Amino acid sequence: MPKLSIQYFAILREQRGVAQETLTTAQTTPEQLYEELRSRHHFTLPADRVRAAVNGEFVAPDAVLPEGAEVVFIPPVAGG
Amino acid sequence: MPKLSIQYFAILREQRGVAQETLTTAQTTPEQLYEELRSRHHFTLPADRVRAAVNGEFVAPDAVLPEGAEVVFIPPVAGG
Amino acid sequence: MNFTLTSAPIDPVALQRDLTHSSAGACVAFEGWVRDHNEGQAVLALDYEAFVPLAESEGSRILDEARAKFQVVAVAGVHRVGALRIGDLAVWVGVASAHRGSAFDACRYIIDEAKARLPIWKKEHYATGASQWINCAVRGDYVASNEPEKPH
Amino acid sequence: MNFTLTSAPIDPVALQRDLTHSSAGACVAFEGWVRDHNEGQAVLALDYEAFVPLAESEGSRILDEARAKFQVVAVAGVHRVGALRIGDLAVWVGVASAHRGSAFDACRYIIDEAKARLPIWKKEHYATGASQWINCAVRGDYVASNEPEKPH
Repeated sequence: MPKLSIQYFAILREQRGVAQETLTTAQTTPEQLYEELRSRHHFTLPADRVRAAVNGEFVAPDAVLPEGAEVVFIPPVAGG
Repeated sequence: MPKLSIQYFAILREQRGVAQETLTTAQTTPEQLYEELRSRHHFTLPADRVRAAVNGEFVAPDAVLPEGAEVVFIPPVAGG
Repeated sequence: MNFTLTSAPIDPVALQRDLTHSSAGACVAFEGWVRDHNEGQAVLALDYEAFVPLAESEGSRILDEARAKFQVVAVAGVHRVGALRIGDLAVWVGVASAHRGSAFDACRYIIDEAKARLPIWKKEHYATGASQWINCAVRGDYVASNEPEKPH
Repeated sequence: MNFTLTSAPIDPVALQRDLTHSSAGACVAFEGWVRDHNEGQAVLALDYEAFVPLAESEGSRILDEARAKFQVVAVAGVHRVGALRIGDLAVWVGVASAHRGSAFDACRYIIDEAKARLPIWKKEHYATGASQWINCAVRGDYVASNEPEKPH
């Protein structure tokens, strides 16, 4: 199972209670991983409103997470 | 015949050789007055490319020139 | 030039000076200021938070797009992060070009794309005492948190 | 605020400061700089001449039109006159508004109208030694004066 580093920002950081964590997961895509974390930490944002970045670049929700990936979930941006 | 004050700017000032003059004229509209001055001073700009202002406001070419009017002929502006 | 993020106050005079070029006849600059209201609510202060490396790389990509789409001489952009107060300069975009049409168009393109694409989040603090992350509310938040709901 | 003409250097920082308001979230500023070329010719310097009272009243009328057409908080404009060199700031227009769309639109409206309507004339001095009043050439000028003809 891949070991990943995850950074949280904004509403996700507040709801998770930490800005960063490392974990080992059976999930292989950002979308699956978000659903796992969402149910564990009661994130209010549904998966379809969160984008993912891996190793500093935006990726598709069904991209494969590489070993050691630095994953960031991107809540809706400020816009305006 | 009305006595008028005329101010010249830019290419008209250079072609007239003075920035301001007063004169008495039989012409009753800015357009007629410009034609008189144009033929006297060899202005290159035709009347249809010059607008007129009287007493600080744009006026139509066939407006009546009041006694003592301060007349300014406006060459094409810089635009751009 | 690159798009940068900063926690220090933005200096628009220095930024604009860097756009100057003898072939440039037009410069358009956009400034986003923290204003005292949003959607009918009195706002007291803001926090901006960003995923900095991706915001800077995506912002620089937007500048590259503007250079490709419009005839410009120079482009630049900066977004501030951290705790801001009413009137503070939150984001600055500047474009210099030979003629003004492309300067207006490129400046607007950059700020529109930056607002839509950069991973930057804004938390508003209201006069009511409530606060919220903009665009992150979901149905039911009002009941759950007693914070004002934001329509989408 | 009014549209003004000045023979002294324009101070854009002070002008923009005067636009600030706690309800304004966007500010768009346009600067027109003297550039080193026009229609393929190398330009060394410019003279701007204006019929000042009418330029100021017409400019202020344009600002009033912008206030009526667009949702803005503050607008201002200044045009310089006299002898200018490459890189000098010739004209400045600034708009503050709650949202950026109206700030961009109003700023562009004001500068477009100002360029078309204000009684301000520009004489360009070229690297060739020639000079001409812009937009004032007529058919036959080239032969008559040996100055470059400007197409219309």
